[in-house]
Amino acid sequence: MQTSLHFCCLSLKSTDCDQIQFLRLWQHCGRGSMTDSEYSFSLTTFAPSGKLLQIEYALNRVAEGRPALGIKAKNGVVLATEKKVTSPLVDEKTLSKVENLSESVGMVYAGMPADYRVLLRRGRKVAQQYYTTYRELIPVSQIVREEAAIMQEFTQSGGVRPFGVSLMIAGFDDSGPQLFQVDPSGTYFGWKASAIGKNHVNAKSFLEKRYSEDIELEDAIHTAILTLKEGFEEAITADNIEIGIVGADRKFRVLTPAEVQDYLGEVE
Amino acid sequence: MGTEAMFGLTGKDFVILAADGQAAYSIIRLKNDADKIWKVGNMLFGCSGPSADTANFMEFIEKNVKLNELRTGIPMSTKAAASFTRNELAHALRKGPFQADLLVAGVDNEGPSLYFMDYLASSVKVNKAAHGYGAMFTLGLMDRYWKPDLTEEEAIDIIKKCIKELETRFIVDLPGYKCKIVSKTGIKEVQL
Amino acid sequence: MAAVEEPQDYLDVLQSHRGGFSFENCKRNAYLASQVAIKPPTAMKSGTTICGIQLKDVVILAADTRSTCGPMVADKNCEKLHFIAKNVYCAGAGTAADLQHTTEMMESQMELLRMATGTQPRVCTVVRRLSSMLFKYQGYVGCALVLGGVDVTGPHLFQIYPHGSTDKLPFTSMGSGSLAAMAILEAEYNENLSVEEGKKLVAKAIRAGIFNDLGSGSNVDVCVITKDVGGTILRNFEKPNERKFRAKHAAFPIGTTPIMKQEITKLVSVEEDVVMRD
Amino acid sequence: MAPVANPKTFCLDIKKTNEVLTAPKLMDFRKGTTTLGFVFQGGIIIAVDSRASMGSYIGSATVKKVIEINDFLLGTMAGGAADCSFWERHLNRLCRMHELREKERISVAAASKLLANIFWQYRGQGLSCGTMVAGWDKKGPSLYMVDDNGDRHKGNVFSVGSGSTFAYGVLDTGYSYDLTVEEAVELGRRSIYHATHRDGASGGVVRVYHAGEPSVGRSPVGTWDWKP
Amino acid sequence: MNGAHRFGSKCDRPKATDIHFKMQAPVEHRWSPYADNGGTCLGVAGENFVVVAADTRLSQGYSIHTRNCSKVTRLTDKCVIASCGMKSDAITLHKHLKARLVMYEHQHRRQASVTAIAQMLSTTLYYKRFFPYYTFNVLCGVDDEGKGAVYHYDAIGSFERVPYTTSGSGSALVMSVLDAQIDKENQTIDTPALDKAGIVELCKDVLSSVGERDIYTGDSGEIFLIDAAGISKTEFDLKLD
Amino acid sequence: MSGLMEYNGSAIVAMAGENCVGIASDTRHGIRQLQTVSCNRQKTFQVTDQCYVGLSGLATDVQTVSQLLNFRMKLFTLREERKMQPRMIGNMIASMLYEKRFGPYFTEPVVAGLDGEHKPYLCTFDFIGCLSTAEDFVVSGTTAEQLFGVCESFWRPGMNKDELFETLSQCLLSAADRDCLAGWGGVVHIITPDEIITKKLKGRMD
Repeated sequence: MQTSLHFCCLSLKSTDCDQIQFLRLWQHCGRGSMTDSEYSFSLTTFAPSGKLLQIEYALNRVAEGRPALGIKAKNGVVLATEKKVTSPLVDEKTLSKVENLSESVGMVYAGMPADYRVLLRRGRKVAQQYYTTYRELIPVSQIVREEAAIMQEFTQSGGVRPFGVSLMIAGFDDSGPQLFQVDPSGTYFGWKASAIGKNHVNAKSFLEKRYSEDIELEDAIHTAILTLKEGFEEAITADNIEIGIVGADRKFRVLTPAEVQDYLGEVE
Repeated sequence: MGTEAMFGLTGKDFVILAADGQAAYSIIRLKNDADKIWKVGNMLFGCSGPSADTANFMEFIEKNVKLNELRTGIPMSTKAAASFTRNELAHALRKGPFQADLLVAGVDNEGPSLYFMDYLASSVKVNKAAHGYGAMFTLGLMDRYWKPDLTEEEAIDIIKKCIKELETRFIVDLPGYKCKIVSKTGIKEVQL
Repeated sequence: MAAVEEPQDYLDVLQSHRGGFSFENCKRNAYLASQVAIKPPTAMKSGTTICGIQLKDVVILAADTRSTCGPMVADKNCEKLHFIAKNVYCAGAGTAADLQHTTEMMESQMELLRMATGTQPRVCTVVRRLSSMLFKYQGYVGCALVLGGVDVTGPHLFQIYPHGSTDKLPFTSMGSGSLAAMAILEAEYNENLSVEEGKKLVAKAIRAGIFNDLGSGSNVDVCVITKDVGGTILRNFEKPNERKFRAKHAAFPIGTTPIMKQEITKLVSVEEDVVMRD
Repeated sequence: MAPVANPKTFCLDIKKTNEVLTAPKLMDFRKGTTTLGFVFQGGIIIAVDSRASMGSYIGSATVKKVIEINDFLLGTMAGGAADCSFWERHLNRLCRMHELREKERISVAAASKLLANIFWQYRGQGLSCGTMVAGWDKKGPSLYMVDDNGDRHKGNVFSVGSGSTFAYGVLDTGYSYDLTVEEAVELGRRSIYHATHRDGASGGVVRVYHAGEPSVGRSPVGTWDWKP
Repeated sequence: MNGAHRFGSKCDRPKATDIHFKMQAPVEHRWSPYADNGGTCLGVAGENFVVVAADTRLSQGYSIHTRNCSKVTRLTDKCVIASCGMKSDAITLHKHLKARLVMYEHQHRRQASVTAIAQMLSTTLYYKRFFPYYTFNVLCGVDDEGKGAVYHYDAIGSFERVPYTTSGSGSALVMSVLDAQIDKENQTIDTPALDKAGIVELCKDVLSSVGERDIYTGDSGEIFLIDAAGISKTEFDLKLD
Repeated sequence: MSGLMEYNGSAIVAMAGENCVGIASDTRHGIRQLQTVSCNRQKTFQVTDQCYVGLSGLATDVQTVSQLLNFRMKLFTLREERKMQPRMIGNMIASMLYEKRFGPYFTEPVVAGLDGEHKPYLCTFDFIGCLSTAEDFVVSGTTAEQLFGVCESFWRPGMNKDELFETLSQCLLSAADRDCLAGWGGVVHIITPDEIITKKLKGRMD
């Protein structure tokens, strides 16, 4: 290791300044055994434990985000999220977390809103590209794959950081209703029901208990609300949660506050 | 279409190619013993066109077919070599085209095969083929005398007939015909 | 120029391709043209009669359904009314491929815009985008469009020329049959027409084009765009040109055609076996 | 003559410039052919195909490309069908006139020269003809080739038309003066057949004429039609 | 598009500098004495009759001049000619032929036979070899032996007696149909040959088919049936678009 | 009458029947228009179990585009683990061709296939990707005009697979007999829900 670095150093022939920095780095390395945290300066360097710490941190960021969840029912999928604002002065109506990727696919996130917007925009473009090429709506698995590919690219490139979001993507295509979760590492799985964000562990165990294979979409919406309610610190209202559904009509849509209110009424 | 003659036939277990030996510069004959039939691996490639184009293209193909063999350890089948050549020619058409008309001949596990390829890079498998002005005089003749399971003597005889016809009818007297045969056992040159 | 790395292979090109036109064949085609000394082939064109009228709160577009390739009718019942957004449609004349793909592209852009803003696109947005795109291509993208829609500001009707100039008009017609159609519109247009009267008027205008212009023919397609419903295409609203006579040719007896070789490939559908386990 | 600056080349000019615009197909006269003729010990063999193509469209597959100018003379058509048939018909009249004036049959040489003279006269005006005149006279059988330039050649083996090179290949290889009539007919047939296969503008049926030594009166002219 | 006469174009305009030094006479460019008026006609010979069919559209470019203009002229009691191409040339040619046939009748005291007319038409066309009539003719009639005769011509008078033929803008579409229904070159099973009514129906069908695909053919069709009884004409509708 | 589309010559026609669809092409390979080089060139390509694409036009582009199509089809199947329906194939070809709007491939494809419900799907393109679908028949190549004529006359609705074969082959053979640049034999593929019947036709060789 040392020789190779040394060799690099000689062959670099860079400016003094660079060289000094490089030597410092070398000395730093030479100090002997390093802890995992010492590898965390670089996204693209594995820690001895085999982790990429930046991705772990991104997951931490996601776990700090407002909770979101999805449930796949027999005849559709529901996505739900908490939409609590940091200050009562924020106009909740301008916020939307559940969004359409294409006509039949919707998405929600937990984590950094700004990162989510980037993925949303890229995802929509991919969906439209697919549509203009084939004149057919993009299958859920394909758009998930595309999103995951983008997220993965940001774990292996120089000068970037991973996305600070996890995504729940729901849609309905020829293979029926589908729910996927994509993590900052670019990993994705199909889920029957899952939760991300704050309290996701509790939410998941709640879902595990409540989930059954032949659940109807209506029931799934109720379950989603109940799951959110579990972790909710204050009163749940039509304005501080958001629900999106897709049914056999293959149209993903975000429920209006009035509709959400109705469901809340049913759950009460 | 060049003032050249190049033609070939498939036989029972071999393919025979013949080409004139003229290298021309303007209206001057530079030499009459040019070899237009290239040995590529265990195949023969006939290539007619301006010698700059043919030499560059054929050297490229020759080396790449060899490279492929070195990399994979498997010699290319005639079909693969023809497809590879077609793709390269089609691709070259997009940048600086090669004015090269080709005949690709080889004998492999699927028996003898002969591919006809024009400079636009369309490739077809045939039993008898010809390029250049020579094609106009020889195609009919080869159709007449070709038959499946041709022996070497018969094939050489057809080639001789073709050359004689060109000597009789073609306004340009093309010199120095070379004729080669590729078979399972290798490549040999035929003295006409 | 030399700095531009040329892609290695067309498969690489495909993989590296990120949308937009590909010019990789241009040089080659110029060379081919010089070699083979030819005229380039002609693309399919729609000779076409298209028209549109704007009424009080509705826009109606109409088009014929013939597409020609030289003197031949390439498609007897093609679609010249294109969806752009739920509230914006257009009718196109010119190079058929350009029309198809330009409107598809615009449809995509509008969908992205709609999703990004959460509102219906405005007609003027579509017109602006189309005209700047067409202007960019200096007429080489051969689209002549009659574009109509209803948005928050009311109904609008535009016409767009291949070079990118636009007009906003109460009624208009384009294509090779535009004169015939315009004659009808000029005589009978009135902004107080009802929707039904409007549909009849545009159909009559298109019929005039169909019958008097050889580049137009077959059927009449109509599209009504209203504020509440958005656009609805009434495909083959009128079919004035059904074939009038067809002989009853005796069918060729089975076995008529001489064949040399026959191969039948059976397609087997494999049902997945479900193994039950306890 | 057309009222234009250069009426002589009117047809050629219009083909170049206006064809696509105003007069499609006008100058697509019927043409495209393979014809051949050769002299052998048994007389003369003339063989022709029967396709008339206009552009790439096949106008007819049954054209007669051999014109029986008179009982002792055969003419073939290659190039513009109208040009050939009109002028060979005209030649028929000239030959008859000659016969009436001179009280003896015209020689093949003279007949072909008459035709060549006509083409010479119209040189550069766009006539399109490649024709062979074959027949018997006092000296025996002879074969001439005449084209729209006014060229005229005497020879033993000729082939004319777009498929002629293909036909030559077969013809030259199989030709010898000592062929029997059957062999000669087969050679003519074969040559045309292989040419029609390779040349898109030739096809239809093969017509073979054998002009044997004429006894007194009508010449024996045999015809074989053969579908490839 | 409309009007065959076009004088000069922008690029032919003399430059300002030219005018000072030399005055150029205006030069005619692209003048064409020809126009294509479209249309399709066909003729089919039967054992003792002949059927001629043609559409009646007269068009130029994308516009229809008239929907009812016959392409067929009766030359004698047993012979008609159908001409596609340029209408003006066709009129001239037909007039010329009729005049020649009147002269023939006066000289010979009988009407010309179809075979004679066929030869005359050929020479008439060839006499304009260097400024051809832009017409594509089909000559049909019943010959002296009572058999149906159809002659096909190119623009400069090459002609051939054929069992059936077609000319005009839709000729490529017609010919293959006739081949398959009459000649049956590619059929190994014999099917009965068409009778008179069958051929008339075939002609109507073919013209309707062409009307579907060729923009210059349409409006209405005329069918002339010539047999021992003389010439009878029927009409039928085609598409108007 | 010379052009790149006519350089090699081709005749392609596809027709719909009752729950079956057929595509036919000639087999000639010519160069410089009139010289025939081979009577055995492939012009129709199977892209899925029940879908064929016929490519007319310049032979080099036919071969390039067929490879490109093959590549895209395989990539699609690998990515999406499903079969592309004919309609999708049509749209994909249209966008593939239009991408090269200003430097086109000189080929005009024809798509013929059965969709999931065994309904025939037919469409054709111009060389820059204008897609037009048809219920009855589509044609392409140098013989297009002749094919239009015969198909207009002989196509009937509701043909079964044998009737479809006879009609299709008669149309192809009689049309190609009037074109110098196409013919020299033909190939017909009839696609039915459970089999593909391929027959080589005996046609004129001149």
